[in-house]
Amino acid sequence: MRRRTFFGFVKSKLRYTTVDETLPEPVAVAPSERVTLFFDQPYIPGEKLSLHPGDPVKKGERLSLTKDAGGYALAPKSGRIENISGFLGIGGRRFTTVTLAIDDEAHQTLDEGFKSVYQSPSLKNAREFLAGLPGKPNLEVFFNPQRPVKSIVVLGVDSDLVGVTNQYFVNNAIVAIKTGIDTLRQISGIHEVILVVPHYLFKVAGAAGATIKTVDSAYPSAHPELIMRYILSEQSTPDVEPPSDDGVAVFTAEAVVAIGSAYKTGFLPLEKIVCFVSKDETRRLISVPIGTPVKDIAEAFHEPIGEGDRVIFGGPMTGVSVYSDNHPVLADTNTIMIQDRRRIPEVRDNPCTNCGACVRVCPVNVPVNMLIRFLQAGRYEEAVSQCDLNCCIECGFCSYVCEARIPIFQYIHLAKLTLAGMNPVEKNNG
Amino acid sequence: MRELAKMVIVLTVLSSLSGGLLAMLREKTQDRIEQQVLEFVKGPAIRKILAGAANDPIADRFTLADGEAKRSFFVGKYDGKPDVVAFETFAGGYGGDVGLIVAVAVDTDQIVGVGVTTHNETPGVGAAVETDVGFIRQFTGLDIASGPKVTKDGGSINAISGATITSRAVCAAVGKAGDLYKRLKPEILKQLKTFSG
Amino acid sequence: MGDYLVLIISCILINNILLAQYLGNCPFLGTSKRMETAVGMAMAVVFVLVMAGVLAWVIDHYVLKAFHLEYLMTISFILVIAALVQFVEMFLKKSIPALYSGLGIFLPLITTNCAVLGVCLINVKEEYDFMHALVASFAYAVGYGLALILFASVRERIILGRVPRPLQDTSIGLVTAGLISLAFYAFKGMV
Amino acid sequence: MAKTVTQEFVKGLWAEIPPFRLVLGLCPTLAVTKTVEDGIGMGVATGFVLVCSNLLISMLRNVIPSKVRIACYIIVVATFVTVVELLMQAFTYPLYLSLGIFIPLIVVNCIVLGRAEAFASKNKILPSIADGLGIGIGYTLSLAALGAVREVFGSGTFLGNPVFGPSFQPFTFMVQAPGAFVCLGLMLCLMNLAGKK
Amino acid sequence: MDSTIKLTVSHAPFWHNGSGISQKSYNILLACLLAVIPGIYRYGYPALGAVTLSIGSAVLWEFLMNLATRRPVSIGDGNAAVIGMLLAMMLPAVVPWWVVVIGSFIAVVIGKQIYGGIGGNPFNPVAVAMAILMLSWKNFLDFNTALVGYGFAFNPVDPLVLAKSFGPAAVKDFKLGDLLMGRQVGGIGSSFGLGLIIGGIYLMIRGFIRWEIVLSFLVGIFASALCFYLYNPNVYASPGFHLLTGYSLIGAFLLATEDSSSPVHFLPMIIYGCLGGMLTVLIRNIGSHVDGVVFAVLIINILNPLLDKIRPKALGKVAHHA
Repeated sequence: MRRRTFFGFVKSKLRYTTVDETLPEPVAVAPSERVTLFFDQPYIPGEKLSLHPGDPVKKGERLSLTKDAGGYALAPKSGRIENISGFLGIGGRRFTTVTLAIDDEAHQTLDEGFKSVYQSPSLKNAREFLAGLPGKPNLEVFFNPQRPVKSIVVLGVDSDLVGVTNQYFVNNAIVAIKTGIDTLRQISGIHEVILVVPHYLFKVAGAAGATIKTVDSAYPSAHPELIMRYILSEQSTPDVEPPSDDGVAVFTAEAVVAIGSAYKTGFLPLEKIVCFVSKDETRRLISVPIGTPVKDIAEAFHEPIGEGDRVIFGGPMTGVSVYSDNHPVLADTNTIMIQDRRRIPEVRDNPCTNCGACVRVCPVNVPVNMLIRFLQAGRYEEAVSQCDLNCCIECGFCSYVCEARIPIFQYIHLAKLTLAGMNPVEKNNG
Repeated sequence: MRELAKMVIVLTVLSSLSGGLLAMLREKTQDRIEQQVLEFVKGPAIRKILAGAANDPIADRFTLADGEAKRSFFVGKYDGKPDVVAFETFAGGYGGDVGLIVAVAVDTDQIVGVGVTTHNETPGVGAAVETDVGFIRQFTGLDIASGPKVTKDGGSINAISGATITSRAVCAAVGKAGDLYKRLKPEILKQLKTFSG
Repeated sequence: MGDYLVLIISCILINNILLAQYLGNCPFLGTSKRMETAVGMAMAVVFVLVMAGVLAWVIDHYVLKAFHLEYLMTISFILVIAALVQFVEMFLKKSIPALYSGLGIFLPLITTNCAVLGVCLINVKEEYDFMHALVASFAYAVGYGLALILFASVRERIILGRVPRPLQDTSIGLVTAGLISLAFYAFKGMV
Repeated sequence: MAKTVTQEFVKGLWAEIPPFRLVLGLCPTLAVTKTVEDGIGMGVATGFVLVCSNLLISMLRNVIPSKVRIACYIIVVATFVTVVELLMQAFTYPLYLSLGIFIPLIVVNCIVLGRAEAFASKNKILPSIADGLGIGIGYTLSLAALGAVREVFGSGTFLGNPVFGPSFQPFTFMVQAPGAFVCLGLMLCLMNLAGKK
Repeated sequence: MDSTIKLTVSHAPFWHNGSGISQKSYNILLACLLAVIPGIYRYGYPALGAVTLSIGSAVLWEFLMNLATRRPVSIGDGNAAVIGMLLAMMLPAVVPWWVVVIGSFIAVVIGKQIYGGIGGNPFNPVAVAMAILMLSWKNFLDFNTALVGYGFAFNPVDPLVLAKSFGPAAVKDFKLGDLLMGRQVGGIGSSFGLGLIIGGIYLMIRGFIRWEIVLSFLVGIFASALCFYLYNPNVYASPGFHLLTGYSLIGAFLLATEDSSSPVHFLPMIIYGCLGGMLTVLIRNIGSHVDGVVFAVLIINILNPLLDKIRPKALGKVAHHA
């Protein structure tokens, strides 16, 4: 999988992992002593928060940093708040982390908030309780009056390599997906639901009671942006160019299952299905409470994380390498990879040799060979105007095949962030 | 209005001063320039062809009218007899006209030698016409009226490799020289007599 | 007809005014850093050069040669070109503003573009007749524009490269022009 | 801060030496530096025009209306160029031949018009002459240097005298058009290196 | 959230397909050997000397330029060695040593390093070097005079020279099979066609050179030669002859495909290759050079930046409405 010589006559292809390649059933990981929750809000020391160290929390409790904050997290276990601090994410995004010390398994207390409303499912209470479920369902899309939702897309595929979480649900829990889809239909009143699955799951997916679309099993065809483009271009009239993603709500299969299960049972599912890849590249499908630090998972599989190793959240192409072995599993973490420091591929700031490999693999026809020249020269505006920087969907394929080992993806990311910082207004218009 | 007048006046004065200066200079240098042109443009080729001549062919020259044009003829004296005459003809080459001096022995009508005076041929290709001794030597001894041609056109002259057009131009110039010589031969002979003795 | 074809190919490719005859280098290096300016300059040169070539031929034939004033060639040609550029500029500004906005800034540069005067002088030296002078002027101008646009496209890439500091800009531009001129040796002997 | 006449003169020799520091006048630089002799000839001719036109324009700087100044400069420069042309024809004809149309093209040499516009039109007579002389000598030196490099490597001679033994194989590329560009480009690079302190 | 250990943090993607510049270079060198070894076998020690000197001096110039420009030493990527190898392949075996050294200097320094090293050169460095050498020292690079000391079992005259000067009748004796097996005079590594073809196919399959350029270059030669041949078979040689003589094969497989100076999009690659092939035949048949490959490659190199602007529209590009 990792080193493949490509047959030069055809486009380079990377096959997605199928569920059969991993263990069929997820292994449950024992709960940790503490879990960490992420809030999408900068941490400002001294600011008055509604959470305080020492506060007790119950399992499934809805935690928000301030009273009027939109974002919240669900406590995966009951326990006590131990620490609140700030966290700097990729691209300078700032988060607040809340660490909970967990009560042991025998003394778990359950929050009753959701139980009181679950029998009358509605978008309103879904928005209030379910946004922190595994798969991180984005329920806010239903509340944007400018963009009324017309159809729902459920992704039964995993956008990055290695991850099989959503495929697992399609393959093993299609009934639960059907329940989830029905629930979504019920609460949103939208009938049009499209389930996107890989080819080999087409038959299984039929039971979901939704329109089935299949995607190719070669990377990056399951990239959400490409799926959207594929689906939408079939729907929109040809003269509407390009297809806009107005009116589409996208959910992962895992989120749909979680929503269905929540309304069916009254309990919030807070265990995340994650594909864990250890250093020797063995894959395991594991089930783990959201918020569990990666260190604990690694230890559970006797997989020590060593000095200089790389811990990757998300797939190998688009994931994020974290700088702390205490980094927790998040609601949308589908893959965790531990990469041995000796197996980290070399990356250098070489000049582009114009070999064209990137151009041949780019799924959206960006002239990467010229783009990277502009980016390396720091001429971002020209990169946008002449080399279609904004068309890039950030699949990372160009960096994967770059023979000069240029961190192209990083350059693109940096350019986009810089441009966004420079022209925030224009970005909104675009 | 004053400004406009000033502009016009300045420009006019300047132009006329310049014109006057140049006209004067032209007047003074005209003869010298003509001498120089003969000396340096045609001179080297003529001297080379008429290397054994006892006189200075540049100095011993006469001019004949050929229709509208005036043509200079240079006289070479061998053994005290002015029996070789050299003159220039032109033919279109690859980069403009190729100028050719052709020297003819009047008693045999044979070519004594040819030499290139001016050309604008490609350096390294056509320009070899100046240096390619073998090519030039092929004309020596031919009858002036024979109208030589390169082998590609069915003649006997081996072209300079890669420079057929230039070679053709040289042949054409020799051909023209033959015509000219035929036309003016009586007068040439008449003029030559004045150089004898 | 074949005669003209030979002349055109020769003027555009083989005796390219820029790469083989070294004329018009200052604006060549100056306007080739960006494609837009190169295209503008190329169009302006074609525009002016054809007119100047024709005008210079007329003056040479009916004024200078007729009155044996050949020694005033330089001065009269340059004045004609300067006046022509002025006139064209004024005319375009008034009549075709769209074209003016594209070519306007390049027109003053053309007076000192030695390619223009050079072609006029070459035409006289080669003793072309009117049609040949016209065709040659046009072909030379096209050759100039072609070289300029090709050079600009290559140069746009070089600027993005990691050229060592002392070589940057004009220096590497000249070397590249040299190599383009080298490549044009390909057409040698083709007519 | 008025500079002394000496300073005006000296700056043309190094600080503003064309065409390396003032990237102007490239065409003749490329075209006539096949040999040192041609280079020096061109430099001297340009320098002569430069000094004369600087002198005249500086004298007339208060008379010339600003609207037609470029036209006036062109007349002045063109006049001197024609003077040079005639003089060269009369006295150094071989040089005139090898410089070809680049003598009349001094008119459009950006250096000459550039100095007229940038310096002579704003300064007194003496500094203008010094400026013209300095730039002219600087230009001559540059052309001679470039000519020396090209002649020595490209033909194996210096001022026509062989510098290497008979086994030397001339690097002909240097005396051809591409070599001119490459050579000038690399010399510019060396100048940039030398100027970087 | 404090870490107990130091982790490596970098940007996605975290995998790489394992390709690298040096891997590509060494594979190209390997493929070249297929053509060079028969050359060395045929021309003996002088050929071996020229090859080693060319590679060695190219690497040395690269190293010196790295020092002079204060850049990281880049001889490890093998590109300089490839340049040296290709240059040697095109030279006649008995070329004077200083021509080799100057040639590698031109290729590495003028052709590549002054543009910022690998990837920056707008022209194929080897083609630049060969063109300059051919202009300057024609007599040393002329196969007929250079290889006069060898006793060959075949006609020891450059078939292209014969065809150019005396027409196709003069090259009747050259069977295509013989040409393919290298029974013709030529460069050290450019006359053994079979080796070049096998090596080239290997490189194409491994994806180290772009097959589009190679094929279209060969098709360009074939098609234009065929046109000439059909027009007048008594004056112009056959397409097969053009394909297998001179630098045709090395040009198609190894010169035109040089990464930095060739296009990367499909249509431009096809145009680029076809133009190169056509120019080659055009120069051979009506131009003044004996072999047009080097200059044809330079010309298409110039066109490359313009050609490469032809590309498919990027998906999702928002048309800007004023």
